[in-house]
Amino acid sequence: MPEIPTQLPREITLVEIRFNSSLAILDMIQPITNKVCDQLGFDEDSQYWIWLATQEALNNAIKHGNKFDPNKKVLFGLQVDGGEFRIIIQDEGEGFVVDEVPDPTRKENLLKTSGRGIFYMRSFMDRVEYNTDKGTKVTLVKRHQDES
Amino acid sequence: MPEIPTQLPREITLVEIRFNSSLAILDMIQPITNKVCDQLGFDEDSQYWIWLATQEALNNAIKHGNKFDPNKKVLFGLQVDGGEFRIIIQDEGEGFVVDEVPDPTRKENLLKTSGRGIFYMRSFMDRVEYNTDKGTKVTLVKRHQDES
Amino acid sequence: MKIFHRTSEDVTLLDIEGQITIGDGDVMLREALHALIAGGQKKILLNMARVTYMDSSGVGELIAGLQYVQEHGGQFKLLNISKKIKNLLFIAQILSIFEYFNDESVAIASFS
Amino acid sequence: MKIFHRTSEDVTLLDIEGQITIGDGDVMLREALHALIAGGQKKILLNMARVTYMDSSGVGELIAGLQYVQEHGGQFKLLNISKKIKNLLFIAQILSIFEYFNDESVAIASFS
Ligand SMILES: Nc1ncnc2c1ncn2[C@@H]1O[C@H](COP(=O)(O)OP(=O)(O)O)[C@@H](O)[C@H]1O
Ligand SMILES: Nc1ncnc2c1ncn2[C@@H]1O[C@H](COP(=O)(O)OP(=O)(O)O)[C@@H](O)[C@H]1O
Repeated sequence: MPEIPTQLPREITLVEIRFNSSLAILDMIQPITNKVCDQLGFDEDSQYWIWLATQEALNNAIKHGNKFDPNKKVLFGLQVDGGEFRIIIQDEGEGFVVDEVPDPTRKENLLKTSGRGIFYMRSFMDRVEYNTDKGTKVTLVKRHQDES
Repeated sequence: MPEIPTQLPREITLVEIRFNSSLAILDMIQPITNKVCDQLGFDEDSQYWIWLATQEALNNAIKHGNKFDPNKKVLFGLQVDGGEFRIIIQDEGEGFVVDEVPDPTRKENLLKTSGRGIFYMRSFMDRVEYNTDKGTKVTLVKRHQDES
Repeated sequence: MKIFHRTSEDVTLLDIEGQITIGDGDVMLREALHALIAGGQKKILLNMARVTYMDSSGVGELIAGLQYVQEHGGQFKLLNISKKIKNLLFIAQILSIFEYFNDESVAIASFS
Repeated sequence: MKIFHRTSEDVTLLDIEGQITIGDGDVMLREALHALIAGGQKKILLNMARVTYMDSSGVGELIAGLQYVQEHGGQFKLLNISKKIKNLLFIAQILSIFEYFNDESVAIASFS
């Protein structure tokens, strides 16, 4: 039997889910995310925006990262560490250059019908970190009251 | 960034969840299990009994295995392989000798108020495998129609 | 789980609503039975019409309840157990230790 | 998502119910608008009172819908957008490209 691996740091990871690329999983991840948000004392509005950011990141992982390939996995993790609530979404895609993503609020982009996902993540979270060394790993960070 | 590990064989694992020992997680795992059961064509009754077996195994992992220690994790996995639906529940406890668990249907045990969890798992699943080399790993197996 | 109390003649009816599982309902049921016995109620009918789910802990609580009430000279019977709960008790070979009814008035009349 | 059609004078009202997200509602909304334009309807009012949730794909569909209707010489307006949806459009700096109303009769009267 293999050791339980420490893919995500186990002390601070509340729940870790690995699933096949499918949008259907979003319905299952939402109640888990909301429950943890609840426990951390986020009010309903905050929960709404945190889930919106999370959903955008999950969509990108499934669509742009794994390109809907059902054999590719998405790793989803919820961490609580030093007053920070962190949501981790990692895909097995080819990565991309975040700095090259056009700013959707520039005049020439305002009427584009896509390209606002990362912008919304940044708007609603305190911090958004991208690591594209291997696949794409997004870390959505929100500070919370409960300093546990 | 670490490699995505292959704790459970990735080709056949639909979803893998690692969570802190807490009964609260059951509410979140139930819809996921039911959804997969649905997709595999199990009817409502089968789903009910599969969840009952799953819940008994999760309870044992959290209670007897990890002894409610919130720092210990439970690994939960759903696999589909060769016409078999497999539910894996692994804890970080000290393990136990399955063969020494008393048979609850023996006369002297009939009025005991506990000791029926494993019995129910065996009653409702086609096969129940225990591996206690490291923690306890239960594999609940049910054959399904959909040979995907 | 929720428990609602009713009385009919000298029988106490407990209407159970929700699930009886580990951590949800098991302790509540036990406490309710202990309180009734402490209060001198000896005829107890558990209405399980609205029990949506029960696991092995719930089964254990039913057995514990039966034994506790009997040890204190009371009677403990079940009303409206679903097919699934009946099945749970049956395969564990303990259905026969319970008296169970599908008709409330028949159940109440059965208490001596 | 569900879309219900109504007409009031020469305005077509689309009552949207549910969420407008990637894979749920985005394509449906597009198809509904294309069908209306194909059928010669040029005054379209989207009632979003019962939209529970919308993400960036939904925002994209609103923009696409507006452009599509305008390109075909029609008018596309919004009714009853929630505070949260208004916020989504506002921070993306595109709230101002939409005409939006909180009163149905005022909205309908606004179509020329
Ligand atoms: N996980 C990812 N893997 C690969 N490319 C990505 C990923 N996430 C985002 N991108 C790239 O960044 C672009 C902008 O993403 P986003 O702001 O979410 O808008 P949209 O998804 O509507 O295009 C995407 O079009 C895609 O090219
Ligand atoms: N995951 C586990 N880790 C350690 N011991 C276990 C585990 N699962 C079951 N056991 C042991 O097996 C016994 C029987 O379990 P079970 O049949 O589920 O009934 P119950 O949980 O009511 O005792 C338990 O009391 C416990 O001693």
